[in-house]
Amino acid sequence: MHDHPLGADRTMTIEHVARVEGHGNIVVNIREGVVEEVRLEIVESPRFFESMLVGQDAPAAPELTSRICGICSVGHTTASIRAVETAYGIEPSAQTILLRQIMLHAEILQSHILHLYFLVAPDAFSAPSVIPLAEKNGEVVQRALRLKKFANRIMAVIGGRHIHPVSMKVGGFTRIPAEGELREILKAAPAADADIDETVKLFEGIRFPDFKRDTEYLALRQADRYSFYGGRIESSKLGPVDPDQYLSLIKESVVRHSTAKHAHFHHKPFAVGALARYNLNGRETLSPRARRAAAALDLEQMKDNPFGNNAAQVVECVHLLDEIADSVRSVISLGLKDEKPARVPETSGHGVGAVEVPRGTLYHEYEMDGLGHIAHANCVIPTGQNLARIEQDLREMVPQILDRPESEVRLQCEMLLRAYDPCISCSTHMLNVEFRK
Amino acid sequence: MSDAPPDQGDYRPEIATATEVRPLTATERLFHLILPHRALGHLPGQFVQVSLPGIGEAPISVSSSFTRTSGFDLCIRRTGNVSEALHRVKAGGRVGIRGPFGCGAPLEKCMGQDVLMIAGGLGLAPLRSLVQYICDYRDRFKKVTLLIGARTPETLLFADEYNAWRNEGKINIEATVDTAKKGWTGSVGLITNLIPQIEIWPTSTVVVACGPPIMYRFVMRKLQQRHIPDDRIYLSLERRMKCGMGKCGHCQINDVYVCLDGPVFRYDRLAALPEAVS
Amino acid sequence: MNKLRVAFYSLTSCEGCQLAFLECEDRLLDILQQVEIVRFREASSYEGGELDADADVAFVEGSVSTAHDESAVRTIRMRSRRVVAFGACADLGGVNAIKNRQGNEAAKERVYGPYSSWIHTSDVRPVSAVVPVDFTLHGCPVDKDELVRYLYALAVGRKPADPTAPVCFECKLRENICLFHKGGTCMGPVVRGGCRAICPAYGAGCDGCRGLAPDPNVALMRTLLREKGLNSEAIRRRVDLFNASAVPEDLRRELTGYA
Amino acid sequence: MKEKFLPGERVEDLAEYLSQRYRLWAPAAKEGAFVFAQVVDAGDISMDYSTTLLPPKHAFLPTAEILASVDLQTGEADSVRPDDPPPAIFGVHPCDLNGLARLDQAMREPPADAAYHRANAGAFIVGLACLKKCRPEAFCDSTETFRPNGHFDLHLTPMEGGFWTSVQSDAGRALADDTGLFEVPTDRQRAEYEHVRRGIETTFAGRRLNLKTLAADLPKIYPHRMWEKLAERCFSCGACTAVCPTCVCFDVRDEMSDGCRTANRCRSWDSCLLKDFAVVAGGENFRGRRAERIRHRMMRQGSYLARRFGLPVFCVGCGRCPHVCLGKISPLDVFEQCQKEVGSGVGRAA
Ligand SMILES: Cc1cc2nc3c(=O)[nH]c(=O)nc-3n(C[C@H](O)[C@H](O)[C@H](O)COP(=O)(O)OP(=O)(O)OC[C@H]3O[C@@H](n4cnc5c(N)ncnc54)[C@H](O)[C@@H]3O)c2cc1C
Ligand code: SF4
Ligand code: SF4
Ligand code: SF4
Repeated sequence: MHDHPLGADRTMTIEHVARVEGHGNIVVNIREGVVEEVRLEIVESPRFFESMLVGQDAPAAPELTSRICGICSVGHTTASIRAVETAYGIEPSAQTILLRQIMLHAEILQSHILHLYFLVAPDAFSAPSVIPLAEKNGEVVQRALRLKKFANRIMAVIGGRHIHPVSMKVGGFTRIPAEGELREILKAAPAADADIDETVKLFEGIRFPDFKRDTEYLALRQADRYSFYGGRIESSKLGPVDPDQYLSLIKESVVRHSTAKHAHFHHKPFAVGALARYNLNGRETLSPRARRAAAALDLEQMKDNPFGNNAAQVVECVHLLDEIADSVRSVISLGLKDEKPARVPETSGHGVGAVEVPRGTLYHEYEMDGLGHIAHANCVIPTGQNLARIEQDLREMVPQILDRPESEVRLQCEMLLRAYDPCISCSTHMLNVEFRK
Repeated sequence: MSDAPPDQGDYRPEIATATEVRPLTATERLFHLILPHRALGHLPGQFVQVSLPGIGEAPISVSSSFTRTSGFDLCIRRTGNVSEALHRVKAGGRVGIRGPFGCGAPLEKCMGQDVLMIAGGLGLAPLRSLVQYICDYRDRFKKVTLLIGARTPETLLFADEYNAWRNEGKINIEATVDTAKKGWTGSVGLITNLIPQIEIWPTSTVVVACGPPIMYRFVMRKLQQRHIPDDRIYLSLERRMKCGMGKCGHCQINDVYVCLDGPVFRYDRLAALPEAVS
Repeated sequence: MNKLRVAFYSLTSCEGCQLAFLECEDRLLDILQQVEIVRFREASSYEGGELDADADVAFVEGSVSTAHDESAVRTIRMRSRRVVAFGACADLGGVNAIKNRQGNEAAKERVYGPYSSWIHTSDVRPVSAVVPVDFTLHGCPVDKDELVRYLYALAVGRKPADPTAPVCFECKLRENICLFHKGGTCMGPVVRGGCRAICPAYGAGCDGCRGLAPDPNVALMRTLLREKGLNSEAIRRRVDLFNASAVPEDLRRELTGYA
Repeated sequence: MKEKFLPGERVEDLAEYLSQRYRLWAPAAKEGAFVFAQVVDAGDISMDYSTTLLPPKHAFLPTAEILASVDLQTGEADSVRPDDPPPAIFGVHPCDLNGLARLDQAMREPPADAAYHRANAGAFIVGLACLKKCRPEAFCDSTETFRPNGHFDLHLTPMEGGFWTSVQSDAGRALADDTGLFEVPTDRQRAEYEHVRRGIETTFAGRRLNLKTLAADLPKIYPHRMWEKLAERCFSCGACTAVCPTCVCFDVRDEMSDGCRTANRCRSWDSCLLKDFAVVAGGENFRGRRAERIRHRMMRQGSYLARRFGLPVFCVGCGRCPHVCLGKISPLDVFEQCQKEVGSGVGRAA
């Protein structure tokens, strides 16, 4: 194709970037050898979930918003449940919280594995996709599939399935797994542990592009643990803020070239996701094994490198496996109780649910009218929060590599986009927040 | 609890070889099949379950008489999964066979009688086995008539065999088509129009008809106008079938099973089966 | 034997149905022996454009909600021997069609405010409303086992079986306790199964993601839901979750009780 | 018939013994209801259960099974389940014993279903008497199926201190002798069992049907507007047939598996209530209307199959279908209404 350096006046367009979830294009305009404009165009059809939520019964919101995204549907379900629960002051039981955490952790695990092996690894092995990779490195792909299956199996046992889980409801679960089913998870865990150790080794061998930039990171944080479920919003510069104040931190705006909104923190792009979580929670909150993985991958050195997000995902996988096993043991030791989901009042209310999902912090905010129907809804999706940052990264990175052949420039742009693991179909919803003029 | 009846109806097919495959019309093909270890051992009017691995199974009438060869013929119309896949089978190909099933045409009853056969469209496929049998044992029957109806001359099945049936088999054959272009010298019109024209002795004639449900409705009216008693008329019925041994329930018509008690039924018995021909 | 050339495409959707394919996990490599994946943007790079592959079978996920979707699905139809409506969005319009009941302008205004005019969207339609569809895989998301059976059936050149029994039937086979007996409600009696009654099995009532079963007794369904205290509005919301534009008007009226 | 006494505390030992030699199915609790489940631990068995969700039919005829399978590369046909031990069902109530007998009769009527026969040769059944009606919808009194009618190897009747055990078959006799769990009943126990048995007869005395004529009566109301009325209450969902111990309709499909290397012939339960049950290639549907289908089921249960197998009625009155049917359709009501119309009922004439 284009295998010479980009000329003086050129537009480089990468249409429908592959191996990302949803449809997006990258456009780079160069005038007189200088990068004039970089755009990440989101061409995914808009979905209108915030509108479709209006008029729904509050307890129906999780089932509907799960359909925002198939990859992180447990995440959306959880955030949605939390929004309704906070609106009505419903306190889930310890058992419910543990089961929810297992679901959420398993989803993040499976999403990371999918991303690392299916979307990132082909770049590292110079394969166009996982399918030829399967032919060359069969065992690598088998391992990925085993890990994915382990995570999916957990979600199937507790939630019925991974994509659009069935039993997760406001205030509890409609079915409590049997103890025997949970013990099966523990039985399968050692094999998954071995596979995850191999995964760390695999990624130790991969060199990520060297690119550093200065940016703000945002994530949920709790005092005593690496936080996914619950916590308060923190940034690298700011102290903790309650989730319902998220709009005071994050400003979203409509951008002409994108059906997804861009978000800013104090007028600047910021990043969320695995690397943000790692940077904010700190390595001390990781499980000992995950801490060792972080050291092996030299993650500390990549705190400012967006490609470091991939390494942070590997580290999180290790941590999540350990977390899941711990939580399963806790649920069993509490003794499984046949609890039913709480009744949701049919009155007015307002609540924000915030959870960490694979790609960063997810916010759902609902306002219910006097009949308990949603009158107003807002969902802020991690990829939407990262988009401005990705564009800014491209803007900073492309000039540094402009002397290389175009094919290389293209590849590295795509790789950068993929490093963020953008989930475009879920970010193409629109929100009713302040608009940048 | 183990009172053990002998294994009878199995679901595992025997593998037959298609030694010859011949297109008959645009949608029908004739297959000649041979089983490795045995003759099929069927009677006219019986059917087999034909299958291809992973595709499915379909009930198909045997189109030839056991008096002809050690193998057997199936005439198959392309309509769905199994039949379409069968149409892709070439000579030398292998297909699964279970059967024969059903109790077949009323040979005993026809002996020494006039026989009137009425075939609408694909209905000639099963009746061909009776025609062949009659040709081979011609002296056992008196006057034999075969009425054939089809949509167009091109869709007439086995047209190249009519002359042999007429001459050697001394069978009186009348064929009619719904519509025809120039060049067709036979009758045009519904098969029911042929019935008033033929010579019938109601009390010494046995009628065997095979065709679509709509044909039966009109044919029956004409036969009754010619005073043929109901217990001398036989119809062959088609139903969905899954097992062929009266278990799966799909072919049940009121309290009978087409696969066991049919597919050929005496008309007076059908009168007690309101679901049979409505 | 030539491998079956299979393409996966997505229109307006959550991409969960495509993901369901990746979640076939240990069967994935077996499947790849039978089929060649010629388009699957979510998981692979390829030479050429998004829509210019000739495929034996195109699995089209998502509903048609923009002019771009519409032209894409026409191109896909021209380039593919068989088209499968892949999942509830493609089959019924799915959750996306809730917007149809709200009106496009209202929906745009709610979400994009003063910037509405930048955004293009039309009434959400199932794939079959735009191009002929050969087969349908139901469900939101599709059932993995059913997907594998579909692929194998297509690989050996036969129509995949498309069961129509209502959810209740499979629900009994799984020995679930009926939601109505537990004090809840369920659309299972009038909804097409094939999902192995996964929602009732996990304690939740069916919401109809596979569309109506043939010849549904909607009058009786309404009576049962009414007995459990659902008013017309509540029934309407229930029906609209996946079937806002999929249930014929007369049945919809009978089911919800709206005049 | 031989008679034995099984001390109550040895029930689990009996189950344990069976589970080592058979694929044992027994009643177990599930979410506040009961199911026949494959036993992992004899301690999970509920001897004091009401009707199960599904009858034990699936122990003999699985909801989905592979009947035959061919390896397409080697051309070799697999005989499926070659080494599985035969099934045993433990603690079967009389309605279900009668149901199993009817299932057996239907599947073994020549030509016998070879797959069914292969899978169930040498099966073992332990019955368990009901001392009172399990639920209001049950009508085993009307169908006279509250008695076990001989289709078992051992039959347990609960009484003081344990179970009166009727030994029916050679296999039952051998087992009773082998295990050493059973005792020779004392005269006192015999007298008490007689008392229990008579009690059962009195408890289940109230019949609402005239079984002598039912099978002949039903066809008389074949054309009747009651079927249309009934259809208004029917979803055509097939739940009734799924839970019925005597419904045997099934579907057979051929499917590929593991990368199209293996072709399987699969059987799964089907239902004559389902819309497409009688569709043939070309699209004609021979029971296309709901009223025709619900009538067909009632006729099968009350008349067709009864006459075919020389029984007064094919339904065993377990009450499962009226329980699961959301339209509250009960064969008992239908049969009773029929006999009222025909004027042959045990109640008043029409
Ligand atoms: C006794 C008997 C004899 C026959 N003899 C012949 C013969 O000699 N020649 C001949 O060409 N045909 C014959 N037929 C008809 C033939 O069996 C059907 O055309 C056949 O089933 C076609 O099978 P298929 O797989 O090709 O069609 P498909 O349409 O793919 O049917 C496959 C199966 O699905 C069933 N089915 C059909 N429509 C539907 C639907 N809408 N929903 C669900 N299931 C459906 C069919 O009954 C069949 O069991 C005979 C039928 C019977 C009963
Ligand atoms: S049908 Fe459901 S799972 Fe499939 S793409 Fe649409 S929303 Fe996602
Ligand atoms: S009778 Fe009842 S259970 Fe049976 S199909 Fe009709 S509604 Fe379903
Ligand atoms: S028809 Fe109903 S009551 Fe009779 S045996 Fe079957 S399920 Fe039980």
